[in-house]
Amino acid sequence: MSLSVKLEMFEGPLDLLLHLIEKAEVDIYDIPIAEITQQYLEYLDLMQEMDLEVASEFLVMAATLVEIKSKMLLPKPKKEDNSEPDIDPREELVQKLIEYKKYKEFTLLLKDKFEIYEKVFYKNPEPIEDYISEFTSITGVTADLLARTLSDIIKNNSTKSKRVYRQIFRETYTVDDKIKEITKMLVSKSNFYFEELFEDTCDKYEIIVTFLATLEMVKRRMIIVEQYMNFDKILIKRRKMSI
Amino acid sequence: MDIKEIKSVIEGLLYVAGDSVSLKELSHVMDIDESTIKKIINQMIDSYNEEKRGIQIIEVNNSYQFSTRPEHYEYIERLVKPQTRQGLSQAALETLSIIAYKQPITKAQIDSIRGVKSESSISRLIDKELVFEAGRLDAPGRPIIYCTTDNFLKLFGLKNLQELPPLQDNSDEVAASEDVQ
Amino acid sequence: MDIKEIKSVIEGLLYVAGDSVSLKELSHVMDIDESTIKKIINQMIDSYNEEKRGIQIIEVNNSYQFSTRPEHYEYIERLVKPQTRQGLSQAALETLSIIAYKQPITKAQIDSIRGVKSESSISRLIDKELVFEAGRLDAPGRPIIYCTTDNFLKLFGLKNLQELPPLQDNSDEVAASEDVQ
Repeated sequence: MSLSVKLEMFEGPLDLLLHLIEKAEVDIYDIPIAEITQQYLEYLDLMQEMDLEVASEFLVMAATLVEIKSKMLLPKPKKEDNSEPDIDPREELVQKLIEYKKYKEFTLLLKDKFEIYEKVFYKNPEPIEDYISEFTSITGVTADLLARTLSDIIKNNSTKSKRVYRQIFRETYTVDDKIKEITKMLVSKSNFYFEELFEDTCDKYEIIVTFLATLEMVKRRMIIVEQYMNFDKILIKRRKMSI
Repeated sequence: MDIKEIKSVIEGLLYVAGDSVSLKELSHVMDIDESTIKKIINQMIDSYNEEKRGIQIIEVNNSYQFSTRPEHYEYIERLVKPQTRQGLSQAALETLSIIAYKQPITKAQIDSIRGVKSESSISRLIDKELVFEAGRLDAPGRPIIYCTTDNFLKLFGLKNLQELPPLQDNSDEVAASEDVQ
Repeated sequence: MDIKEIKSVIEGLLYVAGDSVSLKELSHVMDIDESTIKKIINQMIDSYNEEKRGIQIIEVNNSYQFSTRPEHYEYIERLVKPQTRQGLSQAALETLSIIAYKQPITKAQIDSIRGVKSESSISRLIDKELVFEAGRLDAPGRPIIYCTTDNFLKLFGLKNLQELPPLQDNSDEVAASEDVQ
């Protein structure tokens, strides 16, 4: 039997099978499996003759075809009840072929569209160094946005801490109490860091009251407070000792 | 602003941008609601086409961009350096069409539909910015999933993914069309 | 080509070029003599003006170029300084806003304000030359302190840090202004 297939490259075993089925003009749902398998194997032989590398997928498909062919040769077991229809050994392959065919057809359509739209040109964006420096990646972020972002963060934090306030009796900490506490601490130490006034479990409200107490004591010239830079630790010193 | 003025401003904006400009940006810049702008741009698209203007407006995912007309290709190419447009291989196109319809999709799923390995096709498509890695599937092995880009839509003249022509999913229809052929 | 077609091709050519295109080039690309093209372009210039199109053709030394109209300046400016296209992630934006207002500041302080780790945001900002390591704090652990760069000021159009817009510290006001937007 002469091979009617031209030697051409196929994208894969499904591509080759579809080609053979179309060539043979047979129904995809009723593939003459013996005939198609024969042609498929002949094609693989031809590929090898031409020293083309036969990808493993093609070989796997060959094995599948042979398997289907042998299954179809086996006599079907006669069943008394017709409830379960026989499963066609070709069924799975047919589904795969149909699925693949769908996309293959669409590929042609894509190709047409691509050929049109690759003939379209776009202008480059206007050079706008005057407006934006080379760091275009921050476009859209303005100083106002920065301000809004930080305000939002602060707002979110303050709403969180408001809830905390409600759970605590407001009278728990008073400035006077805290002044007493600081004074007491200064009896044993000549100086200490502001942080040392708190347990790990203290809340913001307590920190604020203590801070107010500290300010009050500075005002009353009871202590000296030192801080080297923003956010640095605050050192509280006994006033007499500072001389 | 009257409609004529709005059209004029949009024309200027699209020209300067070069790139695509989203409906949102246009709306923001001109302080006009998006639906009004969309309506006006659609009018512009029509009139550019009717008047056979040298530029056309293309729409991709609610963004708009000027482009030249494909039929002027030969003149344009003579002016600008011919672009190295090596087309897409059959394998790449097949892979692309599967990703287009099935996205998000993993490499294994693509391989199984095509019946061959698609690895090199996928990386070619990624290089050409037609496809991108959209994350990982929450499944064993956490495979990468692929989706098409806006650039894909642009290059294939599609406004959005909904514009993809319907696939013949019904196998009866396939059978019917088989018979016709 | 009829005159309409020639005009269309010229429009496409000028659009793609962005830059100026000489009469000579146009003549060469379209294979039409210069005087004919000049006549046609002059017609185009007039009709662009009459129709108040968003782009106009300007002539300089026998070269032609598209430009936007001066009266659309404010819209164009708003587009090229877009508000909506945001080049920083939310995390980076938050971190930057904290550093801008609270500098000099340590990582721990930023973390505590944001309530999440800011390490990767900070290094992103350093990469973008928006923020730099300004030294170390004289405190336990000698933590690095961060400040914004001159480039930050330049990019945000600020002369100095005092020009940062005032913070709305009152949370009620913030909430109110949020609602308006």
